[in-house]
Amino acid sequence: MFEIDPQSLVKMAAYTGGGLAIGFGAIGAALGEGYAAAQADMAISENPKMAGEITRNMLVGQAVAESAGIFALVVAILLLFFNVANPNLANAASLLGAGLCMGLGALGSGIGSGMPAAETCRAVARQPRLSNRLLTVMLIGSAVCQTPAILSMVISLMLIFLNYGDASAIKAAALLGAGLCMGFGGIGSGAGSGHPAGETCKGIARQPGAQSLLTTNMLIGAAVCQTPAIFAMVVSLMLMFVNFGDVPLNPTWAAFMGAALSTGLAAIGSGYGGGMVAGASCEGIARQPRAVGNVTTTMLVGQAVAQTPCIFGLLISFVLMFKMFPETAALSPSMALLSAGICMGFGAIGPGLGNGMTAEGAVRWIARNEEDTGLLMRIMLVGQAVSQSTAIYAMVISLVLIFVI
Amino acid sequence: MNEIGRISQLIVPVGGYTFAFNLDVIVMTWIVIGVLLFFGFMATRHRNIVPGPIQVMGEIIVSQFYVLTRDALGDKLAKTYAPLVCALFMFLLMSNWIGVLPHLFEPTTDLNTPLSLGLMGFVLAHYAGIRAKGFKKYMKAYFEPVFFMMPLNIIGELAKVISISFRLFGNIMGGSIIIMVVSYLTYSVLLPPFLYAFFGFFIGTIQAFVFTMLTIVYIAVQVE
Amino acid sequence: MPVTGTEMLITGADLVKAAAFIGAGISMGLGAIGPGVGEGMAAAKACEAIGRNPREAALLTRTMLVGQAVSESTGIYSLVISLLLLFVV
Amino acid sequence: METVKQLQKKYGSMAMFIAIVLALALIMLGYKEMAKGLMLGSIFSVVNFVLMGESLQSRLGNPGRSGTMSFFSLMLARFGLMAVPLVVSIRYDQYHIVATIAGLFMVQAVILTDAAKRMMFSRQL
Repeated sequence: MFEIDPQSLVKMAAYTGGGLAIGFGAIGAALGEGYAAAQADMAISENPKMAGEITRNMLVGQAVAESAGIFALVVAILLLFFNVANPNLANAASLLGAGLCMGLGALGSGIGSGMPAAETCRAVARQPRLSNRLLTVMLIGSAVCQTPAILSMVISLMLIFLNYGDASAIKAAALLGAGLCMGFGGIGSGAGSGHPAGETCKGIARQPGAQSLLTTNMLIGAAVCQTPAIFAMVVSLMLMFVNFGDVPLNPTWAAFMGAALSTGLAAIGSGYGGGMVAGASCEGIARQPRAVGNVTTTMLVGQAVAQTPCIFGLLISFVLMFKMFPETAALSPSMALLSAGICMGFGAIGPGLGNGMTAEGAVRWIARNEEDTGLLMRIMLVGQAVSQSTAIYAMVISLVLIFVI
Repeated sequence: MNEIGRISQLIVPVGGYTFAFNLDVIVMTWIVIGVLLFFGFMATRHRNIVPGPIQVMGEIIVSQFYVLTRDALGDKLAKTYAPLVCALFMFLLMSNWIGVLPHLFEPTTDLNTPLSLGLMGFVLAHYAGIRAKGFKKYMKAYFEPVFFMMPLNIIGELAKVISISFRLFGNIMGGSIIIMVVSYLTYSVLLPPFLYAFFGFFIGTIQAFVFTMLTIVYIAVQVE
Repeated sequence: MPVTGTEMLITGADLVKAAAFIGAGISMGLGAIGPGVGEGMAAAKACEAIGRNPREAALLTRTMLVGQAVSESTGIYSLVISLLLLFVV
Repeated sequence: METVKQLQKKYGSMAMFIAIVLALALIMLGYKEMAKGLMLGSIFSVVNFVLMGESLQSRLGNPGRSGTMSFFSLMLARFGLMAVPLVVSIRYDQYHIVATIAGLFMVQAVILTDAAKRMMFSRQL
């Protein structure tokens, strides 16, 4: 067994966390802004006369989109210069978790908030008249995309600054897990809520009269597609604050990591899928504003079903957190619990995305063919239910790993 | 937070084995059945050409599900299976809604309920398949596309039962856990009513419908 | 207080079991991604087709279900492998 | 490129104006460190906004020039620039760290307030 001086362990964790925070945060900002800039280039080549106006919109969009990156920068700098009073393993884990949480959370929001900026630039090239209105809607959209990054920042600041008063190795696992869970959970919702924002900007250029309908729908859709991020935040808060009492270290650390991975990874698919549905509904309303009632209803049903894999992830997380595991000196029981979390987490990504795609197709065609809403919604539900089955197999394997092994 | 998994059990030892009966679930199931019987009685008590409000509700549900079954199975089989499908939907709907009331909880949060309903659907679908196609043609479906795929086909069929019952269980159980946790975190102020509305009514309705539709689809696949 | 590892007793058989559990989790977890997305795509296209031509809804639904059943088979293979890893190894 | 310049002037001066007003109010109330931190953050926020505009103008409207790499390195340079006030305020106690962070988001806050105002107070948005 090796021993590390706790001071250097904490420093190591803080530096690694800071690097991860700014690294992922910058990648997200770069991807989002790069996409927006490429679209802006295309828009300028379509309509060179509007170059000034497009650059103006792009600049404002970029300024707001970059705030996720700045959050990551702030957390990274805080981590680099943070001094811990009495260093221990739990501090090290919380600092590493804080960095991961902020970096991954900013990754999704950075990608997502590039989409409204990109679509606005294209739309301004087509409809120069609407430039000011598009700018306003784009700003609202990209501000909504920042929510997962803000949630991540709240969790990571809590991880850095709060004193948990308990320096056990179990608390260390719980705090690292809290960071991981919120970080992964923010990716899907952040990137997904770019879809409704982008499609709204595109839709206003197509159908200026439907602006208020579109904006309302965008806000509802984006709020619902951020539910998985909120689920992840709930799990993070539980890992941070619930007093689990006197639990044995050996299988429990793995149970906490598994709980974090289960909800965190599961939120990626459901969050992004929900965003795709919301995007399609905004597109549909722009195409056929009179279908707004049916389109919004179908969107909400589709998003609710697309969140099912994430709810499965949450279920596994809670089982892992609150079931008492007997102490063991062997490796395999803890690996079984960790594996249960990984299995459920990854297993929910695909079905979440697939359900989102299905609902996207249904919503898009309900806007075009409103008479067959009932039929399409039925087919959508069956299709989604069948494509969820692999998530259910993953849940069964997880439950077997937890309860039978 | 310890109330997760708290179930009153009646344990009956029978010749070396012990059988555990979950009393709470049995009581809740009987409440649901009682409510449905009462509803059916009220809907059919005074049948008129000009229907009363309860009769209208009953008529809407029955006719909707008859149409759904007919679309999937055709006229002849629909007459046989539509009553069952309709009853299944109403039972699930009531089961998922009942948790909204205080001191009651959904019988579907216990895996046994959805699993038995799933098994019922499975047996029914295969029975319908054998009856519609004949035993030989039914067995032939297992050897598609090649002979040695049979074990995997059988596992695939069994996996359907798992997926249909765990879907319902996971959704309803997950919903009730989320409500419990959020109530615990916010000291039962403000948020829980909305969550009850969302998970109890909205998700509950969708999942009841999905379960019913999948049962119809499984029957339809076997009958084809 | 120096940070040390906890006492663990790891034998060869234990290590094999641990690896089998992790393998089972990864097999089902990653194996679920492909079929999930694929079936979702199939259903999305079916919705599109029914939106274009609602009269063929019954045929299209049946085709969708068959397509999904086929693309689900890889998920079932993962399930089988996971169960084998859990109970046979 | 007149409009970009105008926009930068509008938001930049508005951000600086608000920062100065807030800083004066904070000094009146006796929170000198907060005022200094807020000013420091806001200055870098505006500088970042101006630089962003410059890099965008060199990136956009010049199709064919492969500016992607330089665009990203400029972005990283801007992030590095924004790290300066944070490091300064952590190192020196005379700048309040929370106020500095708040100041770094001054331009964003002004832009979003402007958008929210337009959305609320005009019928057609």
